[in-house]
Amino acid sequence: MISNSLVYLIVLPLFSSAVLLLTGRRADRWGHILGTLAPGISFLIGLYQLAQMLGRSNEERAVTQKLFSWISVGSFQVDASLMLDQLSICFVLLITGVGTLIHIYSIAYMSHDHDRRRFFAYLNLFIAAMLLLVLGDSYLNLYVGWEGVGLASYLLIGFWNQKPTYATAAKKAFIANRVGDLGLSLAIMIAFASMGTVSFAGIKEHAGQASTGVLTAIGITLLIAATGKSAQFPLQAWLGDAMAGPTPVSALIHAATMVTAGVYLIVRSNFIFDAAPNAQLAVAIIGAITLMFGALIGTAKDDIKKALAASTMSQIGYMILGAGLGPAGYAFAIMHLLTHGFFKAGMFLGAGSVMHGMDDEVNMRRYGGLRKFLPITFATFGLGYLAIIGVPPFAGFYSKDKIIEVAFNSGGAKGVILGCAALLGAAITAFYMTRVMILTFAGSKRWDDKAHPHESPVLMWLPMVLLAVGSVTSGFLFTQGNSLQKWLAPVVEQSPAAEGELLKPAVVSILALLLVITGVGLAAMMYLRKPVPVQAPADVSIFTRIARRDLLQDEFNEAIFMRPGQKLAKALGIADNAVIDGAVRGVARLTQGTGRTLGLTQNGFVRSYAMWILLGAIGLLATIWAVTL
Amino acid sequence: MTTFTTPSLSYALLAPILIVLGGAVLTVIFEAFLSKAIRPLVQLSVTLGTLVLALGQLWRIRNESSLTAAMGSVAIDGPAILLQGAVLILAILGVFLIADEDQFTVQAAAIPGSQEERESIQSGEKLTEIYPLTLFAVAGMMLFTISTDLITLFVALEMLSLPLYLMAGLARRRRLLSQEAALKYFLLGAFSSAFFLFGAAFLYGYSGSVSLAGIYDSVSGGTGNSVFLLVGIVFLSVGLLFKVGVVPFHAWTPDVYQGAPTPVTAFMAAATKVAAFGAILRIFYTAFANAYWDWRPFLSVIAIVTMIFGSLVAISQRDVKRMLAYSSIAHAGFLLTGVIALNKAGLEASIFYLFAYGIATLGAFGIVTLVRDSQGEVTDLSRWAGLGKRSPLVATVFATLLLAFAGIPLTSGFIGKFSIFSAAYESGNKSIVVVGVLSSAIAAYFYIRVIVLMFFTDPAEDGTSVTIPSNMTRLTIALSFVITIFLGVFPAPLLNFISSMAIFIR
Amino acid sequence: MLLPLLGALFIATLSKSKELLAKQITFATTLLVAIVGVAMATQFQRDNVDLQFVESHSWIPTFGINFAVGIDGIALVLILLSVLLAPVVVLAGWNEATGGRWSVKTFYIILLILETMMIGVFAASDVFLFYVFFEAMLIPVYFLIGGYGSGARAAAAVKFLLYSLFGGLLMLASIIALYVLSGEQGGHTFDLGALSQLHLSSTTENLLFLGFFIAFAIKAPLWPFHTWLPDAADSATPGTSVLLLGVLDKVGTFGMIHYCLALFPHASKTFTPVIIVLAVISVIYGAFLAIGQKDFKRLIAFTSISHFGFITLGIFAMTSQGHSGATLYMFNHGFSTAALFLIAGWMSARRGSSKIADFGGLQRVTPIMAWSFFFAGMSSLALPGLSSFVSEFLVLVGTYTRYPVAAVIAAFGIVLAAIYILIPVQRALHGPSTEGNETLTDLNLREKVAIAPVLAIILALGFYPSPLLNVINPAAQHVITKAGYSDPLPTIGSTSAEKETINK
Amino acid sequence: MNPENYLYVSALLFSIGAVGVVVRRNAIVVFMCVELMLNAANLAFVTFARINGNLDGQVIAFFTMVVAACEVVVGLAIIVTIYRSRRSASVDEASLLKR
Repeated sequence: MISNSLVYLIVLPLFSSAVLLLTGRRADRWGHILGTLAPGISFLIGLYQLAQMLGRSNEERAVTQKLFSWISVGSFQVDASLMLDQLSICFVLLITGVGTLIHIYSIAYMSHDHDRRRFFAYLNLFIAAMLLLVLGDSYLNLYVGWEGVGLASYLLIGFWNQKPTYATAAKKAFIANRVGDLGLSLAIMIAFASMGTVSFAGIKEHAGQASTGVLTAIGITLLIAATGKSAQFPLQAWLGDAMAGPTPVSALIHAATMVTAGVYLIVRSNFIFDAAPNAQLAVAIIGAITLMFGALIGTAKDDIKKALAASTMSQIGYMILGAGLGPAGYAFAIMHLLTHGFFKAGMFLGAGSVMHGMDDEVNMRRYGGLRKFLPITFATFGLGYLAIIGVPPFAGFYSKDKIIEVAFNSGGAKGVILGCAALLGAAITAFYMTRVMILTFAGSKRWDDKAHPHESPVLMWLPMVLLAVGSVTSGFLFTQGNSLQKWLAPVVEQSPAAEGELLKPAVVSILALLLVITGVGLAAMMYLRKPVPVQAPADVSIFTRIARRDLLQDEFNEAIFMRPGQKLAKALGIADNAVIDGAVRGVARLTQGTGRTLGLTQNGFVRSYAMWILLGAIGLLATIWAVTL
Repeated sequence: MTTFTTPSLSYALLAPILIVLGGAVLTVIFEAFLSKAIRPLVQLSVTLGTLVLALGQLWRIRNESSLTAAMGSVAIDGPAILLQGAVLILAILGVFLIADEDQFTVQAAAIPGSQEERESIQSGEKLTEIYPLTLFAVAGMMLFTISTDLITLFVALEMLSLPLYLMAGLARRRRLLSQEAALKYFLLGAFSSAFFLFGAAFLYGYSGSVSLAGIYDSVSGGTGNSVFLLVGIVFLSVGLLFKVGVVPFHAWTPDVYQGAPTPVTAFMAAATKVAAFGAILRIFYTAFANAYWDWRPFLSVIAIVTMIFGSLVAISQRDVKRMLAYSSIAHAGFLLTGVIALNKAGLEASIFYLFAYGIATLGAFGIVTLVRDSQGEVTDLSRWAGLGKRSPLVATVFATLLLAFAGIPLTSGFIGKFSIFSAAYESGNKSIVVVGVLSSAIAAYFYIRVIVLMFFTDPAEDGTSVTIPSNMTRLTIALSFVITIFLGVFPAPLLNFISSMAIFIR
Repeated sequence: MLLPLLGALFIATLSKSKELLAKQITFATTLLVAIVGVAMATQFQRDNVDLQFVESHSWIPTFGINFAVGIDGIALVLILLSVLLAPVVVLAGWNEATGGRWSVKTFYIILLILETMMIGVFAASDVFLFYVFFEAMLIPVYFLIGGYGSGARAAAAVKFLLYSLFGGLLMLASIIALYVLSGEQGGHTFDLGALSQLHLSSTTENLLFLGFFIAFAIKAPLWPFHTWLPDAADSATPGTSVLLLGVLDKVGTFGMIHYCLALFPHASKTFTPVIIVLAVISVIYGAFLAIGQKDFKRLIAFTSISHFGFITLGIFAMTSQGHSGATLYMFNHGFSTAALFLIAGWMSARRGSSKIADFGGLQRVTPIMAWSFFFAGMSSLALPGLSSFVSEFLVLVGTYTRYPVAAVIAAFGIVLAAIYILIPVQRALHGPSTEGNETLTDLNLREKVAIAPVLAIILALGFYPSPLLNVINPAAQHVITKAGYSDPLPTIGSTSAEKETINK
Repeated sequence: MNPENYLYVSALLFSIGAVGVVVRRNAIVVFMCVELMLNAANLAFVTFARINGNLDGQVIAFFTMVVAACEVVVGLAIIVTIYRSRRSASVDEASLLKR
């Protein structure tokens, strides 16, 4: 099916962002309105497309639009063309929908910032790039969006870059992403070299013939890309610092959408991973590691946003895990992605609203007992909380349990290990989220009296409410009669019913619930019974300390890459001057020296000149003799 | 008892030389009888007139060619015409420079700084002996390029050398240096011409004939004692190579170039090279052509050594005239590659190169005469700093000429280098070409150094200034500049003319 | 093509005092040239692989030298680059001539002469003519650097000149050899086409190839012949640097395509592995040094070394993607570097220093300038959607299909690029506006007008490079076929692993 | 008597002259050594004339003498001026021009 309205999805926000950037201060008065309208309209278009899709039979729901031939050299042909199928429509709606809400939220949240227009410009740019990412019909088009969102996130993290630390955080994020991008570009190269095309359709078609080696290589490189963008182990380090950006950014980019691009990439590339089991396994393992990693960090963070960031990391770990489980898991990975989109965004907005009320205090130890002051925030945040820890019937319950279940059923020791990891993760999640809840809303007030906590304006709480609704209902909707699974079926081949179930769904749910309850209980014991100290206690176990320091991820990177890199750069700089340029200068000096020495023969004595002539003559005689005889 | 036949001379063909000699005699007479007041002007105009006249005559006979112009002791052929023409043109331009009396002592005989010298300066005397000397030298040079037997060669050699010895000693300022230059030039010159003569003797002994043709025959015939031939070639070469100043016979060049009055330096640097190389080309291309197996090796060695030595030593020079002297040594090396090539291309290239180089040299030294302070010329490079600021025009011209020496495209130097190297390469002497290329890279360094000095260094406030050139000097410089550029951009006419002429006749 | 020269002559007739007029005339001339150039480009038949706009006048018949010009797609692109950059440079560097050693007028005369030669060097189809332009071009640049630069300008100028002269002379030796050989094989000639037909023994061919290649490698500049570039770029005026890095250095890479490959296909084959290695080294090495730099101009210079590594890589990968990519890269790099350098120039002109450390928080003080710089930087690190991405990616893909390892290593340049661009961006543009920067003024109208088209082109070509690619492709394809190569086929199927190893 | 011997003599004379030029300081003496070399050449010419049985050699000898005479004129002139201004005829003292 051909459609010609897809492009507007992207063009609208892109256009508005361009307008906002170019018109400059003149647009300050109406910038945010335009900036909010653009994704809004895109959302409507998205809905229209969805309606169209529903109207069509399952097979021809995908629509494409060829804009123009982008790069065409020899056999390397890439069109700038878009493709909207069942998978991308989910993302389109998530991005534009949640995006719009967050735009609305930002109008109020950023009202005091005199750069609000620029903020909206960036947000729009992000929306456009993200839409391109999910709509591109080839890896190269995806790559454009891929780096585009990277740029937008860089700009937004560094939005308050007058703070050096924030600027650094932005740089860190961009570079970490660049490493991922390297993976993606390598994947594209391999794909082109081996299959002569870079479009999804083309590669899907050829994947069958390609050797496992090639496919594994592509798979691994794609995984690298995913880890970069989705803050998965080992490229997770940037996400924590990324919280330097304004809270709406954290909600939209670093919770709901951009960081989930990795999941999209893997699910989108299902045809590669299904044919390359090793790569797939690697994906699952990375997912498992990260979900534990994030969860552990989450338990020790006092900064509310960092805690949420850690949980994001962990939740995406779940998604990657799901995606790594192959056909059985794709649908649930996406499902969890969507539900997570709702509740995590909601919680971030909640956190934002709390900070708004507590004049930008982020340390949870300085909160406490806020539920009376911010009732709505409390309510919405609470719902999100219930969703994330997976209490039925909230969204998280459906999506997460499904992943755990699939993990267990993926067969063999692998299944058991992954499943246990997922279960354990669920428990820890419950623990640290409860901790957040308690520290923030329960207990007695620990803030000094300068702060006057107050509920946020309607523009802020309305989006929160809507998202809360989403986080309550979405899971139920998606699983109702496996609707989402069926919906996605044409994109990701469904596997025949998972062979020999290890655990029945019910069992999994019960196990999970038990663990969750333990987690909650533990947290309640630790933080409800005795009052929480405002200063983080120093006399804590080594594990806590390490966890506070993000499990030493930064120390690791700095020791292994950053400092040696700097040293190398410095060393090379010196070497360049000393060795290479030195050699050149040396030659020059040598020449001069020789010249001067030879010049000494010119001693001014006519007799020595005569001597030269005489010797010359004799020399000539010698040579001529040597030659002739 | 042989019957005596009167020698038959074809005066038309010899006319150019005869005119010059006549002019020379005339100037000598004027020197004796004219009053101080009018002498300089008359002498100058007579000299120029003579040269121009000779040039005109040369043009009229340009298509003639004969071996019997003077009983077989001179050959009038294409190269002869070209080389004589070159000598004459360079001489004319040179005379323009020489006309600047301020350069010359008024009483060569007076002791430097003595009473009588001062008197003669006050009495406003002008030195005019320079003109006859110049004319004799020119005549000698012209004869040198066309003579085809050993006697004439030797006579011509002395005829061009002796006046130059004297001219080198006529500087007005720094007379001690000037006289020293004269002494060195004379002693070494005489020394080398003794070698030349000795070599000539052995060649005569080898072939039993004094004519180059005769030597050629016996070389190709293979008759005669080859030892005599080798000794002859070597010693003759010593005498010739001394004149063009290649290592190891170069030692006089820097000293004499520096000590002699700059106009004389210009004249001899340009014209002598043409004459000497003219003779070398003629001798090696005609007489020794078939013995090239013997002489090519040592000429190649000399060429290589010379190119490298000249370029290297020039780097460390602090005096502009010495610097140019060493550069001329390097160029002599480049020119030798043309001789070694021993093919028509080589001959054409050499002639073109000689002409282009001579013109540029005249211009360069002409500019040197302009840079002065109260004590006269300033040749110390360090005091040339910032010339580009003080008088951009002069500096630009000088820079252009230096770039021509360095062989940068769009200057005559580049065409010359290219043609001479390609000729050498064609003759299979690849190594020489490589060395030549490398040494011109080195050479580029010190030319550029001077340019940097003139343009990018700030002037030291020491009263160094550029005098307003006399019209004639200006003319010389302007012409050499124009010709240098023109030959760089449109060399075709000259090249065609040369290639249509450049065939030696035996 | 002669237009600039006329302009130069005309200005020469002006009096020193009329500086403004001189500028205006120069600008008008360059603009006119640009228009003519674009007009010509539209006349260009893209699918015709032969040289076009051919003209030939006998110049030095004695040596069979003709004043012969004619361009193919590649040359056309580079000529476009030169003529488009020229007016930008004039406009951008409106005042950089003042304070030079000589009059403003002289500056513009030299500039126009230089432009003439730039066009000539790309257009020449006669090796001798090419060489003449190649060498003669050095002189104006030399005076531009030494006369109007800053810092140790004289030293830098000399270094530049000697480096290039040395290379040039090696090339001269090769050219002489070619000329002689052509004489031995029926008629002296310098016609590129005729020379490429010569039969050379492999040794000769290798030596001659080296003669040419080293000259070009110095110009390009390729590691380890690069050390002149940072100094030159450091002390030249921004405008000069733009021409130097943006156009002149392209002569090197252009020469590799146009002469090395065309004249010595076999030698090129022989040396390809070495060159690939050098190119990869340049990519990584340049990037690392750029990271280490403390000075804007030097930093940009080193980034260019890295970029030229990519270009060379693309050329010698001998795939159509690599080649088209490389040529496109030359064009794009011209513009992105131009933008970087001009803005860096404006920044240091305002601040009176080009030390990165001296800047800070410019994004707050001078948003437009900061943004332009950021934009240019993004294109320099090849952000998708900006022009250099297309070319860089083409180069990498093209390389990968034949030399996977090289491509993979070079790909790390992508990451390093992010680092070396973001470091100065953070230090200079972000953070609080530091001492001495609060009062800097933002771009004025002239500067905006100068930089806008450049940024526009960068953006436009990022999304729609086809206009250029369509011109380049046939030519590139032609070169490769002549060099006896063809694109490696996609290695579908189980044998792909072996095939890749073969390609290595 | 074998004419070759004359050649040996002339070679000997030439060598003596050449060495003399190199070792003697007094300009006059140096100059005399040069004359010696010229005459050595003359001897060689004459000898060869004898060997080859034609007169050219002899003729050259005369030419040489004339030329030598001219040389003397010029040479002495130069040497005398040097002597007058330096009060010495040592060639080693005239060494201002160097490097």
